[in-house]
Amino acid sequence: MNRRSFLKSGLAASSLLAAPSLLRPAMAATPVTIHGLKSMSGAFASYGKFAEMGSKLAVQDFGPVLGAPADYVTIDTEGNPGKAVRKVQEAIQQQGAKFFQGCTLSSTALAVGKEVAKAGGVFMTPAGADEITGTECNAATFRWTVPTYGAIHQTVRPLAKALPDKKKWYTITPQYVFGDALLTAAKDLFKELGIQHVGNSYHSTTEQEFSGYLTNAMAAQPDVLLILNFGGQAANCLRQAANFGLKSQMTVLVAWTAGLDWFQSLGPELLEDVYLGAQYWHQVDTPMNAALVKRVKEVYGITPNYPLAADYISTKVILEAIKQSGSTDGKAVAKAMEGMTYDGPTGKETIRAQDHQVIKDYYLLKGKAKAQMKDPDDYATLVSHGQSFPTGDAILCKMA
Amino acid sequence: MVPLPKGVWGGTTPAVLAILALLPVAVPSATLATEILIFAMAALACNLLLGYGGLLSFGQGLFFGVGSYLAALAMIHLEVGLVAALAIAVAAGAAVATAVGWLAIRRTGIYFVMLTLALAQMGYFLAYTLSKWTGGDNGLLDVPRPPLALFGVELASLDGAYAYYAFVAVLFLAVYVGARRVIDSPFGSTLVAIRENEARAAAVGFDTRHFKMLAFTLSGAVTALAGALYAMLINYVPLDNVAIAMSEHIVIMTIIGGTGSLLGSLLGAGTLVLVGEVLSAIWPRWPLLLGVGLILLVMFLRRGLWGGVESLIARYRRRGEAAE
Amino acid sequence: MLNLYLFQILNGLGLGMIYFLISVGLTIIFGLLNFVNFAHGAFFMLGCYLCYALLAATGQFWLALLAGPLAVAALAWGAEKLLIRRVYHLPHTFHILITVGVALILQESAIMIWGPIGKSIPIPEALQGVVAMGKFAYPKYRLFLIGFSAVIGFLLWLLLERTRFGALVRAGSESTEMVSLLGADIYKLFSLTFALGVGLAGLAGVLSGPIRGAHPFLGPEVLGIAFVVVVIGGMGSFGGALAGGLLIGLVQSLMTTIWPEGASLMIYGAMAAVILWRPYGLFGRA
Amino acid sequence: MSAYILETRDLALAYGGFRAVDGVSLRVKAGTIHSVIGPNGAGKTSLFHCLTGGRKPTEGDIVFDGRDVTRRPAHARVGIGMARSFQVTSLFQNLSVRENLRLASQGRDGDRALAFWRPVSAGRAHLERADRIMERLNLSARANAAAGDLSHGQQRVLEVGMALCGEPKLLLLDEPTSGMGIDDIPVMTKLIADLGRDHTVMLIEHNMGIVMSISDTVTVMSRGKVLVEGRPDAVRADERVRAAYLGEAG
Repeated sequence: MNRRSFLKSGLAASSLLAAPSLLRPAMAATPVTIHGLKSMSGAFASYGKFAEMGSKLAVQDFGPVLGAPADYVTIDTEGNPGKAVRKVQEAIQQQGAKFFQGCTLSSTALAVGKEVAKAGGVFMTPAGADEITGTECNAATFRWTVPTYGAIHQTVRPLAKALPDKKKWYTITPQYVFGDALLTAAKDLFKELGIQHVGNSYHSTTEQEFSGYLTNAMAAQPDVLLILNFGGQAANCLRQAANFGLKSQMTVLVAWTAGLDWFQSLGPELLEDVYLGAQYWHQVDTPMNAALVKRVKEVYGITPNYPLAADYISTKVILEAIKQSGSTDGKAVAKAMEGMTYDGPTGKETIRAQDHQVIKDYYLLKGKAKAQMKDPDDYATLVSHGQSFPTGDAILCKMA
Repeated sequence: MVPLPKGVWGGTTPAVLAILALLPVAVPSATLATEILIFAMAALACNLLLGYGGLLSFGQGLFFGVGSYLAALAMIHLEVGLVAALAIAVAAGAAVATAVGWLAIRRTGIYFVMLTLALAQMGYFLAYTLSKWTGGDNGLLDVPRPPLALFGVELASLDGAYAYYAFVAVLFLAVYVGARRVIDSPFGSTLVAIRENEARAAAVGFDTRHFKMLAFTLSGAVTALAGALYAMLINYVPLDNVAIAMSEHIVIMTIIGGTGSLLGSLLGAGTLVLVGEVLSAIWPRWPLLLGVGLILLVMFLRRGLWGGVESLIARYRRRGEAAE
Repeated sequence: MLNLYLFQILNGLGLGMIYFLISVGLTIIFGLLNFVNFAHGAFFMLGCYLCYALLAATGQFWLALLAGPLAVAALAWGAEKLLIRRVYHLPHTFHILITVGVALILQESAIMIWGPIGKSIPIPEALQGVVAMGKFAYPKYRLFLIGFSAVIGFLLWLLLERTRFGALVRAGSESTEMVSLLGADIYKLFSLTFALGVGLAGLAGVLSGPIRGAHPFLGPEVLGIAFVVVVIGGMGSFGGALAGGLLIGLVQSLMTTIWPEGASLMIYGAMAAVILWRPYGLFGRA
Repeated sequence: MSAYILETRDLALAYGGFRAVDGVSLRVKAGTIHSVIGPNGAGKTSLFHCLTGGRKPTEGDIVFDGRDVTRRPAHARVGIGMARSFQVTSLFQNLSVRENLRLASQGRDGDRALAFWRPVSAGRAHLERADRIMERLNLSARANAAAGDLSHGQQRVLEVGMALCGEPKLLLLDEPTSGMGIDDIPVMTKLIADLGRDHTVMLIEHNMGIVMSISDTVTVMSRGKVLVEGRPDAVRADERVRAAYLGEAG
């Protein structure tokens, strides 16, 4: 092999190696590090930004854990489950990471939960899929947000009670696992409350055009339009429902909204008189929530929204459990979290030991007219709140 | 200087050996190094079509996803071992790729590209609706990483990150050497001829459809292998594997590395994965820098990274000769 | 039940006009410059945001409707001069690479300027409300959209088929040397064509703002639909963009009643079938 | 085996109403040089497309070496001994002269070349044939030059070489001298004459001078039909031919 080809191979090898060697993490990990999984870039960047604020603030305010201030590291999931799982594996292998918090997407949360369980760590997520504390539950994974069962029971039931004459309901459902779960829970409740389910429209996960589905809804002439999709799809669905004048013909309920930042992206004109299910609302009068709102205003100058509050409290709970268990052993910390009751943004919150689901309130809000808004974030009034969770053998989680 | 044999083991293969050996040391984690090799394998397969066959296919994500799903389903439902799962994935990938190829090569130019894009998107929505099997948009969980075993005899557990890297590295080397052989084979030389001038290739006796289809079959097989290895790496099959973004990701890697050079595919995959890794830790808006990088590449480095390296060598040698 | 289908057809036509507007710019650039623009969706997204920003600043939708597309066209004109001009002669792979780069820059810049959360864009007062049709109601804004797109379509048809500029541009797509021999500055022609095509994407963005709102990741979505419409209609064919848009709008709208889950599968199935059955789309030429 | 290697029976090729080839029955004797000449638009090229499989004739059939090849696709004709060159040079521009010829001889294998597991060097026969033909065309000096870098004359010679590499029974040459300089034409003419000794050659030309000196049989076509066929000197003297060329004949 003559000089030329050796040169070619030598140079090529070094060119690939030179760039990344600066990657090696410089300082050794302090005893307690919370790894925050946030979608900073990619399609869910809006969520990641506030989630990171919540986690950082929680670590900053918590003070020392096991004798030293806790450390916080952000892992950018880029809204891509594959990348997120690989980065979690890396953190576990390279830094011996044990404590993870975050994940916007259910798919990411489910996969990351498996990895953390394998490493005997602790992972708390705000992701919505039932399976996280249902069929796919595991010893390491905890979940703050109320699953689909609660989201339906704490919105459909109070609304049906408030509007007893509204018997005909039409549903618009995203055709993915999360949407099916919401629809199943809704159908069961319809039977119980004697509501007539006059029709349902399934739509695909990438759909952004709802005029066809809304037309079907108009044909069925329901009293209530129940929208079961989420995020950007729910925004377009509501926006187009308003354009088609459906709001004047029927009551509109969006069972699962992403809360304040979602309201901000829509504006009061669209939200007026629309019933909105929410995991967190900054106007709820609980001691911890008031403190959180003040603190967030102080540090970030904004009102806390769902991603911020969810990741704040989840991070705080993990740190609290580490402190109570006095060790960084994942099993011990998980044990300390099971059954833990604490003051959360929605009031008294308890982590159910059986499936690691946080038992907390879920809210039904109603959009306010622009004129009635007392401040720029006063988008809705609280209609009702309560706790609904599958119990007994309805709990699908069989903890390994 | 020990004269290494010519043929597949000469030329750039020593450089690949060097990279395979040094990669896990240079890059922060073995998992990241494994991901680079997996995507390099996919880029190699894409390069066979694009660099040598002149066929820009947007179906690579579909083959990658098929490999992931089939290997995972085989291990979960049929409880097959590692080798069998990889074989099933490769066969499935080859079959799907042949079907896509059979349809797509009826058109040329931009219509060929759009046809591969349309067929890949159909694959995506199929995977998405068959959620009973594929887990829909939640993805397929609990994908095992069985130990390496032959005829029931367990040779090595691949659970360790470095063990798995070694396994993937060996497979990558096999694929790389295999690709070198394919490029230098009668088939490879004919594929290049078809890219150069399809009418003349037909006139001298080649049924160009058969050659293009075989290129798809081989590319699909290798891409599916990469997909299967990726599923075992992260023990999970995200729906994104079959999304159009994956096809675009693989095509960009191949072009960045330099089409028409196998080592270029390794450079392209390594660079894109590493750049994403390094920048995403620094700045959430890092894709903007990636965009700028792509533009600069098209403007100043048209033969890709490998082209750049080669011209560096040429300049280095010329300066060397001038000095002598 | 019958008027449900009739109404779905009307809704499908409305949707079709929006898809026509979204894709006509893409097909013009491909047809006349043989250039594949993967940043088309990103310029649409930019149009949405400019609509939001201009409305927030001036409250005048009509101003936004004029200034928005012009701003996008100007930006495109600059990008053409600086970047695109150098790659026309290169194979499609480089067209894709450079425009994906531009799309990424536009997307991330939008996030930096307007933040990652989407924005809602109010419908102008004059066009608010609905037109009642039996038990159905159709938004006035969408009726306006159908009319406006038809007018734009007609003006474009006039520009391309009946003016000297149009003739030169169409001739240019046949053979650039010929046109340059005729003394026309072919490069100025290309810049104008590129700016026109991308400006149309901006216009479609401004018009779709009140329906879709503005958010940074609109680009890839819209690009997907635009490619489907353009390929079905026939790459480079003006009439094809119209026919393709209407066909996809109708398929999507009717499918929501017949087989909702299958809508997307059907659309891409139709795309593959048309490519295989009609080599150059419904109206395309070699 | 009949003395005629190629026969066409009432061959016709119509583009809509226009019949470019209008009922041509032609026979090419094995081992001879058979030229087809005629003014532009006489249908020579259309006939050539039918013979090479570039176009499917609308009527009639073509028999080669006792086999009906009317519908046979272009790539399948090399295997049975029909090889062609292009009127407009069409080579593998960026590949070397040697690789061009090696590929041409490998083309004879057809689908057997799909072998992706064997190295190219294993196909020793193709390389030797390429070198031999390169020698015969005295292009060996430019073996490693890219085909695109050759002079126009050399590229035309390489075109013929590509056809030769298919070890054909019948060489179909489409205006081999087109675009050639004055001093190159004798080289090509001598080459074709030399090939005629051990191959059957069918030549499409509109340059009368070349054809007359080396052809055994000449067929003159006009308006898609065979006007005259016979020995070169008989054809040259024929009134109808001069008229067809001068365009007076109705």
